[in-house]
Amino acid sequence: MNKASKPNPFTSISDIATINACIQCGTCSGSCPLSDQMDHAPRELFALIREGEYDMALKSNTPWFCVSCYACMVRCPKEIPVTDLMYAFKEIITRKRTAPKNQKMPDMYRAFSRIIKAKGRITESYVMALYGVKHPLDALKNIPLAVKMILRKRLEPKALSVSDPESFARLFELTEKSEDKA
Amino acid sequence: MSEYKPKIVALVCNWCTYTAADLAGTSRLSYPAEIRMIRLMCTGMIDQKYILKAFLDGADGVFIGGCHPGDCHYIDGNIKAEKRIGGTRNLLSQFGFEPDRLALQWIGASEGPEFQHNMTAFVERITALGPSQVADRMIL
Amino acid sequence: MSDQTKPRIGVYVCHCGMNIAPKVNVEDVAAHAGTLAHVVVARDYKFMCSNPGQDMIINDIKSLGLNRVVVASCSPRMHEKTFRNAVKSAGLNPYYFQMANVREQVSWVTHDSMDATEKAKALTAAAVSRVFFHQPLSTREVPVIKSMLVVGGGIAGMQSALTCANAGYQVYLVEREPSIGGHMAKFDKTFPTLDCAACIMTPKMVDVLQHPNITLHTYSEVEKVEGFIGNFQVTVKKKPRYVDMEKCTGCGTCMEKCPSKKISSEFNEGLSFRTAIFTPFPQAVPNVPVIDAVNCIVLGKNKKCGACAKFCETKAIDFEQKPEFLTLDVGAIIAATGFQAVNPTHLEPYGYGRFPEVYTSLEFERLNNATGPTSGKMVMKNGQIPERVAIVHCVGSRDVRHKKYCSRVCCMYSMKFAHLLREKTGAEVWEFYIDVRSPGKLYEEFYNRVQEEGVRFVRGRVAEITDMTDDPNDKGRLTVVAESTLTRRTVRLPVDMVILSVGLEPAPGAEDLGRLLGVSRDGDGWFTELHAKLAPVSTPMNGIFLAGCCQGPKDIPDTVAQAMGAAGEAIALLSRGMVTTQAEISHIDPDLCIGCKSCIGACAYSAIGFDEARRVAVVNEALCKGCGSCAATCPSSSASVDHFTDRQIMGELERLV
Amino acid sequence: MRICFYPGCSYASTAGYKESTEAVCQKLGIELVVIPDWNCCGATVMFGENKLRATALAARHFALTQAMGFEEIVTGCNACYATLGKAARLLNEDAELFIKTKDVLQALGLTLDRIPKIRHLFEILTKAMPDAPSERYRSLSVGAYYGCQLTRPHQFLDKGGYPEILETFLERIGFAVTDHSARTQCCGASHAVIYKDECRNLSARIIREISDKGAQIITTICPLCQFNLDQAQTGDLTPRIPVTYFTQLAGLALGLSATSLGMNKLLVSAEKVISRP
Repeated sequence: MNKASKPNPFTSISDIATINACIQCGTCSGSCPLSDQMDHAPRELFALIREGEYDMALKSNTPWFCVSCYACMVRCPKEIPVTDLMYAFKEIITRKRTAPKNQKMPDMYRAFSRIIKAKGRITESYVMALYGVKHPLDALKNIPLAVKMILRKRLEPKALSVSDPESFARLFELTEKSEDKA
Repeated sequence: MSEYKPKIVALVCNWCTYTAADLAGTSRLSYPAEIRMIRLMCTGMIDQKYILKAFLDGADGVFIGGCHPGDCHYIDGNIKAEKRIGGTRNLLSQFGFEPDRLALQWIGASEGPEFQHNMTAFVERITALGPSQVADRMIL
Repeated sequence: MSDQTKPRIGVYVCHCGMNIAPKVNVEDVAAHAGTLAHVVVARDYKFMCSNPGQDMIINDIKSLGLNRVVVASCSPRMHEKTFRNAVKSAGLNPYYFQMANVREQVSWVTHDSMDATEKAKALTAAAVSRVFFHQPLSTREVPVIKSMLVVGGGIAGMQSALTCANAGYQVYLVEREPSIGGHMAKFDKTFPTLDCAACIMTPKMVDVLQHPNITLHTYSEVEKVEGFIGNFQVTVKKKPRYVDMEKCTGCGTCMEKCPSKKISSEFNEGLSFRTAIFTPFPQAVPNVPVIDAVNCIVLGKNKKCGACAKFCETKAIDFEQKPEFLTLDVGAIIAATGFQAVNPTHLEPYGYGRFPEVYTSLEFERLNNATGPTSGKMVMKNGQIPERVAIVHCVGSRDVRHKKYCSRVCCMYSMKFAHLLREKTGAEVWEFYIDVRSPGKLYEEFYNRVQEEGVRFVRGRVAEITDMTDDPNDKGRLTVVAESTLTRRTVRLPVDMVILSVGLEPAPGAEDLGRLLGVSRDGDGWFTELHAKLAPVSTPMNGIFLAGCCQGPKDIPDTVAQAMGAAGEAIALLSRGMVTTQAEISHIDPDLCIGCKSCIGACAYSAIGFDEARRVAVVNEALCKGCGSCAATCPSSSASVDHFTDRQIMGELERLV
Repeated sequence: MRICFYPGCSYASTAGYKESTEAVCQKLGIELVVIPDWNCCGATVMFGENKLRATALAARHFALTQAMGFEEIVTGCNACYATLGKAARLLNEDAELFIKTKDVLQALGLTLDRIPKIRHLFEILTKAMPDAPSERYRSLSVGAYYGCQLTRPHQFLDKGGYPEILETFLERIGFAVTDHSARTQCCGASHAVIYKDECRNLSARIIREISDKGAQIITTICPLCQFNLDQAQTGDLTPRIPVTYFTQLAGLALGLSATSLGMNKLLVSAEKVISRP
């Protein structure tokens, strides 16, 4: 390998080569509802990877602010599947555990994922409760809303579950990547 | 293996691959002497019988080189050649011969190094395949 | 020399100084050649291409009665012509010659001397085997018709026509619209010098009309093209104008009297109305109106009217006119069919068609033009002057979903708009661009000038244009949303007017014309030139040339230059007076042809016809390029290319392995 | 007509999406055959965690559907629609992923051989609803809100940015529609829950736009969209405008009562607006 360049942690992404076509036009960030929250615009993330700044890319909060609205993806003049790439980045960042510490979305994702693993189905109030353990302030902010919901009989008192929750633990195990176990 | 020297015929078009071969020459890019080239005006004029004739005359491999799609001097002769040569490859494998003995590559007029690379790689490939059985076993 | 004469072959192996000789044992190669059947003499010599080398061949032909010659030396691309001429000067048909390339393919690329010598022997033997089957071939000279056709009457076509006409040749200029002038006639100013388009254009239009060597056919279209280089027969359809061009004085009374007044004006990009009898614009050439048969009360609705006819003093109106067909004999054809602007309706995020204050660049050209719908006032639909205008670059261009290419002119005309807006209205102008492309004489200077005039440049492609506003004070305005990539922030800019700098695409009908002319188009629909660098105005169809945007997006200076270039090529052809036909062309043996027509489908040049009487395919020698697609396709082996016959190629093959 | 229905996790706790869907379908003679023992589709989360896992979670339903003998899955949630659709597309395109997924499901005792078509409930109702069953709401101006994932990334149902299918539908079944530009603007989706402040303006902008253009009521097509737009109407940030499900409006048009359509569960009450005309 060339001494000058570090190994690219994103090579396993099937569409990663599409970022080479990026012309840095900004259509993705201009179309993004939350790009102002991102430390790097999506196009900047592509540029960082192209320039070999992998650590910066791995630590970026950009993928975590992706709302999956797909506006960038349908407008990109080079047909780069921006949203799909954001999913792929999150997968790699999660495996490498490089998500920024102050980023809330990874915790939300974790709570969400743990509940699916345990129950097969999601109960919003339980996700919030689990997430709230780490982010009590966010949980508190939602209390007035929760009250309104309870009044309208919209909060599930009991967690939803599939009949055979164990099979979901099994599904998670079967889909575990070898790198994850290490 | 070291003594086995395959016999290879290259059928190339005048405008791109032959020009690339000339460029490889002027650039002194050497490649195995097993390559014997025939200049045609276009890969589109390559009749299947030329390829079969080459094999029957004892060639171990036939290389066909033309212009990149879109660059054909005769609009789309290369595309027609691609279809025809695909058919010939099928024919070879139907008769139980290695279709890889027949290769088609696009090598543009400015691609001297690519020409050298392709020739070297093709000779290596055919050397690995060993002597062709086509001339002995094919009865048309 | 007849085919039956016993072949007597001479072989000459060249040392090429030190280029072939030390690596290849040339004496050995010559000696080996001497043992081959039918070889009468085999020699080696220091420089075969030198005069003594050529004389050696010529003398041997004469003294030894050689009738075939093989030279083993360099690439035929280098010296085939030299040796063919030598053979010819000795009285032999030049096609009784074959070269073996033992320099580029042997001495220069082979490590081992033994290997090189063996390969050189094989190549020489193959050439000997091939030349045995050679046949005498000849070329023909055909006279060229000294007139030409130009298709398209925009600035490119007009310039080509004028240049050829000035050289003294008869030119037919065919334009599909009622007037010549094309897109340039719609412009007010032209970048970067801001000349008034009409001022530089109108005199040229009049020159075209009045030139004694130019015959103008407006409101006409090419229907059929037959023949070949130097000898084309073109059928042109003159659409009925319903106005007698001889009688009309261009007074305009008919247009005043026409009661159908609410027809969207094509020339003004739908921003104003015209009548059913109309000239597209006041300076139209010829200044003779046409009746739009769809909207005319008499022709379209079959009702009583005839106001135009009633008031025409010269009785020029003729509702009975029918299409006319003309046949033109020309030696050369120049295609100059131009472009059309991309319709941005399908570029959904830009809201064109939904928001009235979103304009295309061509619409804005008309808004800005003194003869346009607002008499040159840059006002919004409500009549007010905009306070802030956004210009959106790359609309439809550089986008793989639409046009993947850069349309080349948009950056510059966008900056022209910015300048004119600043000058005429004082409005704040924002240019949203990806990259500013100003590669032309005085173009970068124009960019700098516009910057100095206070135009704001934001580097970012516009993501969307919406009428959603954050500030209630901006209600009714549009918001341009884009990332300012240089400051890394999302701009939501309220504006009064948006101009979409739309890209260029081939003119409608280019596909049909391409088919008629046999000129291919690239993936984007532009006509393909013969060579991107060295033959940019020629096409693979000999005698057919390209001018202007039909070959790809171009600005006016490049268009005019290319139009003159195309004219130059056409003039060269016409003044040469004769064309030489190619010797290596295809033939179909009528005795073997089974009439399957496979070759007709395979021929990219439509050079093969079918003789219905004999049920056989026939090659049109003037159109054939000798590519051999027919020969390779023919199931009955009746098609073959001269100098590349089966026997010749197989002969070469046999000795190669 | 029987349809294979995938409710999704939010379905039951929504402001009446369940009630209205069931009531309307019953009225129209559509039998909702709920996939027994359905699970979470993985939503926008799982594809960011593990592609195979995300695909397997979604594909579990494909296997269940196959066992039920259906060729299509119908869902009313845009996120489920997009996620199931994405998994279906990936499985159709990527043979290796298909085999791996099949193996995972096999280990769970499920068989996957074919990929069903993923349909939105909206597609079913557009076909099934009669023309203007009632003229009562002819003057009720509805602002239709599509959200993101119905028409993006694949524009199977309509254009990605300015779709018109909902408007066409609403006009046909007897409502007035308001033309506006917020149709597919993003509301912040799940980010709105934990990034409340950062996302507030997204929903507010949508509500203001629809209200400014003259709508009296908003209708949505996705549980999360409805939730975000409904709950964002606090303080003085936005006008108050009820946010309903398209199934609730369809139910009203069919003459069903607001309560039977679960409209009592809306945070911003629609009572006044729907009783006025």
